[in-house]
Amino acid sequence: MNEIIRPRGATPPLSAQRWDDSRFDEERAKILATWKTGADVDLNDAAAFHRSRAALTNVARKRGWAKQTGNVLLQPYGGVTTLAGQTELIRHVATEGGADIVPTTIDSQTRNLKYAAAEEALRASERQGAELLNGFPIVNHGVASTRQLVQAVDVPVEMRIGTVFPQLAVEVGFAGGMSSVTAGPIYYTAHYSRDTSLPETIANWQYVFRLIGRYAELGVPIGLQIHGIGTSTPFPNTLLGACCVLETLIAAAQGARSFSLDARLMGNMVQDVAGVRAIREVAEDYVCGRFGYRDAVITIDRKSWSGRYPEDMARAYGIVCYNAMSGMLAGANEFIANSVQEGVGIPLKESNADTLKAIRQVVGMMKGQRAGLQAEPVENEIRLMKLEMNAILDAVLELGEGDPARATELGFRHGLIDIPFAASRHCKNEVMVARDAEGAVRYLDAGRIPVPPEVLKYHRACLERRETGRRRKIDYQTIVDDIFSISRGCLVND
Amino acid sequence: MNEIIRPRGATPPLSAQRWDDSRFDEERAKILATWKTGADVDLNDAAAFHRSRAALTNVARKRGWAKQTGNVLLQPYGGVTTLAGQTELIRHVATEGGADIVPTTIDSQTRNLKYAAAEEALRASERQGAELLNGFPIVNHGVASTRQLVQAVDVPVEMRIGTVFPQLAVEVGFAGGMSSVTAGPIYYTAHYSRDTSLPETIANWQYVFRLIGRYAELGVPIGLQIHGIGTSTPFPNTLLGACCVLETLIAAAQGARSFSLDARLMGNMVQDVAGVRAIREVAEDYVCGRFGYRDAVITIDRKSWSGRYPEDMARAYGIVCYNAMSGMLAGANEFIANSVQEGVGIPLKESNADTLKAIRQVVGMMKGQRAGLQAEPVENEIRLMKLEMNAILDAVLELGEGDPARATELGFRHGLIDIPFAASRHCKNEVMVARDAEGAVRYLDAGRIPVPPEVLKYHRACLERRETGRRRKIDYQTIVDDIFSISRGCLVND
Amino acid sequence: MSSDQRSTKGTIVTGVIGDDVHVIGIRLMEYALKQNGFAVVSLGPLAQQKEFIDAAIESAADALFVSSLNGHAELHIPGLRDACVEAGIGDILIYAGGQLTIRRPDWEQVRKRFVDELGLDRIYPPDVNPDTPIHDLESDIGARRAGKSRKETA
Amino acid sequence: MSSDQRSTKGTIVTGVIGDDVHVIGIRLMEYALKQNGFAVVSLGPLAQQKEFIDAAIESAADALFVSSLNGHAELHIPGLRDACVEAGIGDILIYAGGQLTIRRPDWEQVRKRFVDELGLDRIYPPDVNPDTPIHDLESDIGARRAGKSRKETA
Ligand code: B12
Ligand code: B12
Repeated sequence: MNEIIRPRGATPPLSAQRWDDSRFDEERAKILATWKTGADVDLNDAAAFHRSRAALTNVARKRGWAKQTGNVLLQPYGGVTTLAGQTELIRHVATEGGADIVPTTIDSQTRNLKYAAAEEALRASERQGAELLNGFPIVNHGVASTRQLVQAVDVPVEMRIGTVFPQLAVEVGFAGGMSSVTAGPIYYTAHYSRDTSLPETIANWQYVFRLIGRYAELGVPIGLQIHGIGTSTPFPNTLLGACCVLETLIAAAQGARSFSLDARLMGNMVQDVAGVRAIREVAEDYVCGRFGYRDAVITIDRKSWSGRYPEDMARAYGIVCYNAMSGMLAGANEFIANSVQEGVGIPLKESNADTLKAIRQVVGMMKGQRAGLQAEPVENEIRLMKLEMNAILDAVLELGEGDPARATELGFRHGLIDIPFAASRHCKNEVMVARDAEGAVRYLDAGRIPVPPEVLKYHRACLERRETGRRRKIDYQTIVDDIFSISRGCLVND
Repeated sequence: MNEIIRPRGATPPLSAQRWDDSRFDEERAKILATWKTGADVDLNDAAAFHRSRAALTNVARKRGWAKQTGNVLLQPYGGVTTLAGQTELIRHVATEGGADIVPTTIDSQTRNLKYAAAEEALRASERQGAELLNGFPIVNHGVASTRQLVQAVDVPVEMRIGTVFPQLAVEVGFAGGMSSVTAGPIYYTAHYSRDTSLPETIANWQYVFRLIGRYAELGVPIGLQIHGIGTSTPFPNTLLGACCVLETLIAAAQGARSFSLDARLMGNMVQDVAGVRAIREVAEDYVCGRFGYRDAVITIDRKSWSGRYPEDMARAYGIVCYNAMSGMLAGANEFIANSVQEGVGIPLKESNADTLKAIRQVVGMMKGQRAGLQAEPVENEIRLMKLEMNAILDAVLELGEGDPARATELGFRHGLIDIPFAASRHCKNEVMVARDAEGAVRYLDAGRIPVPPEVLKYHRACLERRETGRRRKIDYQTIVDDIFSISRGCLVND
Repeated sequence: MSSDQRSTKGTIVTGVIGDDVHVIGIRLMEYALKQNGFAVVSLGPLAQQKEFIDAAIESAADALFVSSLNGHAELHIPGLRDACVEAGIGDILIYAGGQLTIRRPDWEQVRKRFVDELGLDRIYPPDVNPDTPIHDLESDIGARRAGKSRKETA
Repeated sequence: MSSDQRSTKGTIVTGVIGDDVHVIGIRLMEYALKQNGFAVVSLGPLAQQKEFIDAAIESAADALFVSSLNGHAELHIPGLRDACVEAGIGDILIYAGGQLTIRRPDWEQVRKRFVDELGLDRIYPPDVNPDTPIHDLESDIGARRAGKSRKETA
């Protein structure tokens, strides 16, 4: 049982097609054998456990309920090493912070399959009463402990794991009663790995999606929070949205049906509001419309700014509340909330709860106030964003002959999908973005991304206005400034 | 030197006309004799002191500079009893919080001319190292101490004093180097006194305005922050704006020229944004246009929600940041910021600084983003608000035959200006307001306020939509709910 | 005490004491008192001790509802009970509410000061729901009237 | 050391150590290093100790720039100095930056751990401006070359 084994089947050619049962079962046997706790995973038993719990302790059901009733959901981030610590954390954010969904972030040793090292750190943490890992080593904790954890609160638990090797952790998480996981192959290839190829990550995540399909067949809906793509620096929500659609299509093909798609705060209000609405419309068009998954439930979560934060908590409240406002104006269904200690380190549970309370206050004050931003600039931005997302999706789907998995791989290979500051060697890194004078994110260099000429022209004009305004070209230093601007207290630092 | 003497001249008939010098000088001698520290007030010496200081240590100049350069100013609230305490407070909010203007709130014994009682509490505070009063007893501190205070920071100091008897405190404040004061007669009659009549309060404040005129003649501009009217419960910004215009006109007639007019956050974003813009346009029209004070400098400050706050600081951050956003979208020139401890008690200086940092973060992120809210609902609200303010102002000015002081008095007497929950016996208390379904403030009963039929009809329709929506009439319980809604976490609590 | 007043649940003098103008809370309290069948004599803001006492004597009131928010309760409430005693209404119920301190010391400490030392009957923190003091008032008045009737018939 | 490399200011191996993917900071650092005339060998994220050492030997590097943000520096940096010694490059400069701890203990404590105990030359807090380590690097390399030349000519 060596931790370095990275289980792989005799990989069939890349395709979005639903895995046949034999492929899944074969793969599954190997996965569950990679660490001792895999032996405790039993699908029927797990489904029975899920079914025994109240309906709204399930993430997928809770998102569906909230969408129908117009409730806005709040979820913080959070994961610590020990079972006691994680139990205390989720209890605190649920009861004190009023979280609607609680997170369990998995540590990065586990994400990289270093189970033995994680075991050592877990035991040391328990001995020292410290939390030595940057998340909850769920594989080492195993199914029984995870069930103890999820039963500690009456809100559902979403597992948060950025990795290209999700299979065993997800098996343990679902068997332990968690009912959603953050996904998927595009984001995690680009940003959470260096060498792993897209076909490999897609296959690893297809395993998870098929597992969700199996749970669905047993009457247990399981949710996905879909990241799409992103860089934690200023980044176009269009590219993010196009990749969300691809990840959703890949997941839907294996049987997943509950999708919360990210729309990330970048800071320009018009663009951020437009982003939520445009991603929603394009996703519904492709997923429920063109690809025919009519029973898919799509919600949009407003993710907070996910780049550098100020260390000062008071200033972080400014970002957190600004994010809440932009999400409310846009009609987001859920907030995934970085805490006001984001810039400091893994937050104390009290900070997590306080962050939720601040957001809840804004949500409460703005409920029903969407009408305020039916403004021309927003509608224009939505139109351009949809044009662009359609262009990207149509181009890569054509390359992939309609198969979203192959479309993804070929899209990256040919640079039609691309990001700056990628961790992965499989990104071309040709694209470069900058903020315009109002802080909206624009392509400085679109590389080979098939951005329609009208959109590109508009972006260029916006950037030129910034250059003219400050009488200085937009150069590398500007890009650096744009990465730090929010943490330094403004959006545009000219 | 008895503290209960309330100095009054042989009051000439009420009028906005500029006082003649003999009236002012006579009155002045009496005022300065009401407490021993009055003897240290010397106008020429004071003007020389002001002139010796850097230009931007003057509130009026700083507001003018900010307006020209597009800078947004931040000012917290704050006043404690002792000189040491107040010095520490303004230093802290200036250096740690980055305040652009620092406040000195005067205690309410002083506001009610109880100088002897204030003296006792001041000495006891010094002895005990405690802060026993709810503000800075400036009359007891006197000119020299006040100069020490203002010299402790390189930002200007605004004196904050809600009272119908401002004269001596303002004399000491200005002689001590403070360069602005919060005003004026309408707000302070309605809300800071019970029996004092409008003619009396107007005369008392005309004294202050004439004193500002004197300083102006000596080359020292002095600012005013104009409150208009308000109740710290949901309240129409139109009535507030109309009264701001009247107070400004009364002050301008005596020689004041620097005016920062309040526009208060009520919670509905469309209406709050419209409020700032409508008040600005109407004020410029009447003050600079119709009444011809072309050299008046008018800026608009976004005052934060000034009703009940939650005790929870995290939630208070939500309110504070929401306020900042609404002000930025509206193009406010300045923020007067309740601290995140508003609901708890007189804030610690650290909370004051933290509050400013949160606002500064939002201000920084939104600078230049106004375009976002050029939305139809906002333009419509602005149109209706201007219609209403014009109607009120024209009606009362007609009653007062063009004299804003008499217009004010007669307006109140006949109920054309009115508020709910007044402290003063001179308000009719016939008007009643409630929130509509989106939280906008609407007249439930306009009493005798000359609200144009079109506006009233619109308000009625909005309220009916709320009644239909929740299938329950708007009654007294609703009004109570609307007072507590924000402190309980939402805008509309149905 | 007139039988007329006996037929209402009681008469309450309300006001905001001293140099304080925070009138909104006591207005809501007055409304709730009336809704619950009490007669209210309202002094409004900036009410002095003497005004409370004069109004109480004139209306044969059962209780004073003293509000204070601006942080100066400590300057204006001491002496109130003694003044009542001196005026011959020493056993009148005195409740206070609003925000009785600057900042927030431990509530037990506040209670000790205002109830044990200054002789008030009951005090309430800012977040109190009007129902709570009204409920207390009903039972306090009930107890006293019962006591008095016993004495009278005895 | 080739005279060629002497003509640049030095060669630096950069990477994010262990199981860490936070690559943005080190990318900016690399950019600044190049701008300032250094040669950079970039390993990117998820770089293991052995990769640092192999690259350093291959490029005859002057320094390792080890980045770590995800809170696992304590799991991946210990042993790095010893491994360098073992590989025969024991005196190579090792700098680390990013976010070296979970939460924020006192900086002096952190310095003690990573510099005094683990043998790194310098460490930096998250808010460091790239100019600071580059300035330090120039003087550290300068001092060593001066030392070495003295030794060589001696
Ligand atoms: C609105 C307000 C004002 C308005 C008041 C308008 C008016 N005429 O009523 C204005 C702007 C005029 C004002 C002025 C000042 N205020 Co002010 N104000 C407030 C604020 C924001 C809300 C108060 C309120 O209306 N609450 C809503 C009502 C409904 O609640 P309530 O009064 O608590 O009443 C409830 C209960 O307590 C109960 N209750 C009340 N009284 C009684 C009495 C009895 C017997 C019983 C049983 C129950 C009861 O009934 C209500 C039902 O729920 C508070 C901060 C906060 N709490 O959020 C500060 C606050 C009370 N003010 C404060 C101060 C210092 C001042 C000023 C001195 C200075 C200043 N900040 O400008 C002046 C004082 C003027 C003066 N001479 O008194 C401080 C008091 C400090 C302290 N106690 O530690 C506070 C806490 C703000 C702060 N954090 O600094 N203020
Ligand atoms: C962006 C980000 C991410 C992105 C990273 C994208 C990428 N591929 O780079 C994503 C989303 C992938 C991510 C993932 C995770 N993250 Co993260 N992330 C951040 C965030 C928000 C900003 C980091 C950043 O980009 N800063 C901007 C750059 C420019 O600054 P910098 O890296 O500090 O670099 C500067 C200097 O430090 C210096 N420098 C950097 N390295 C070196 C080296 C040397 C030798 C020198 C001299 C100088 C130097 O150079 C730069 C110039 O100024 C921080 C929080 C924050 N700080 O605001 C959290 C944070 C670092 N992440 C954290 C964690 C725990 C994680 C996860 C484990 C869990 C999670 N939250 O999802 C995973 C880990 C994945 C993994 N395997 O490592 C924690 C770390 C906890 C701790 N240390 O206490 C933080 C602090 C968030 C938090 N408060 O919990 N994250």
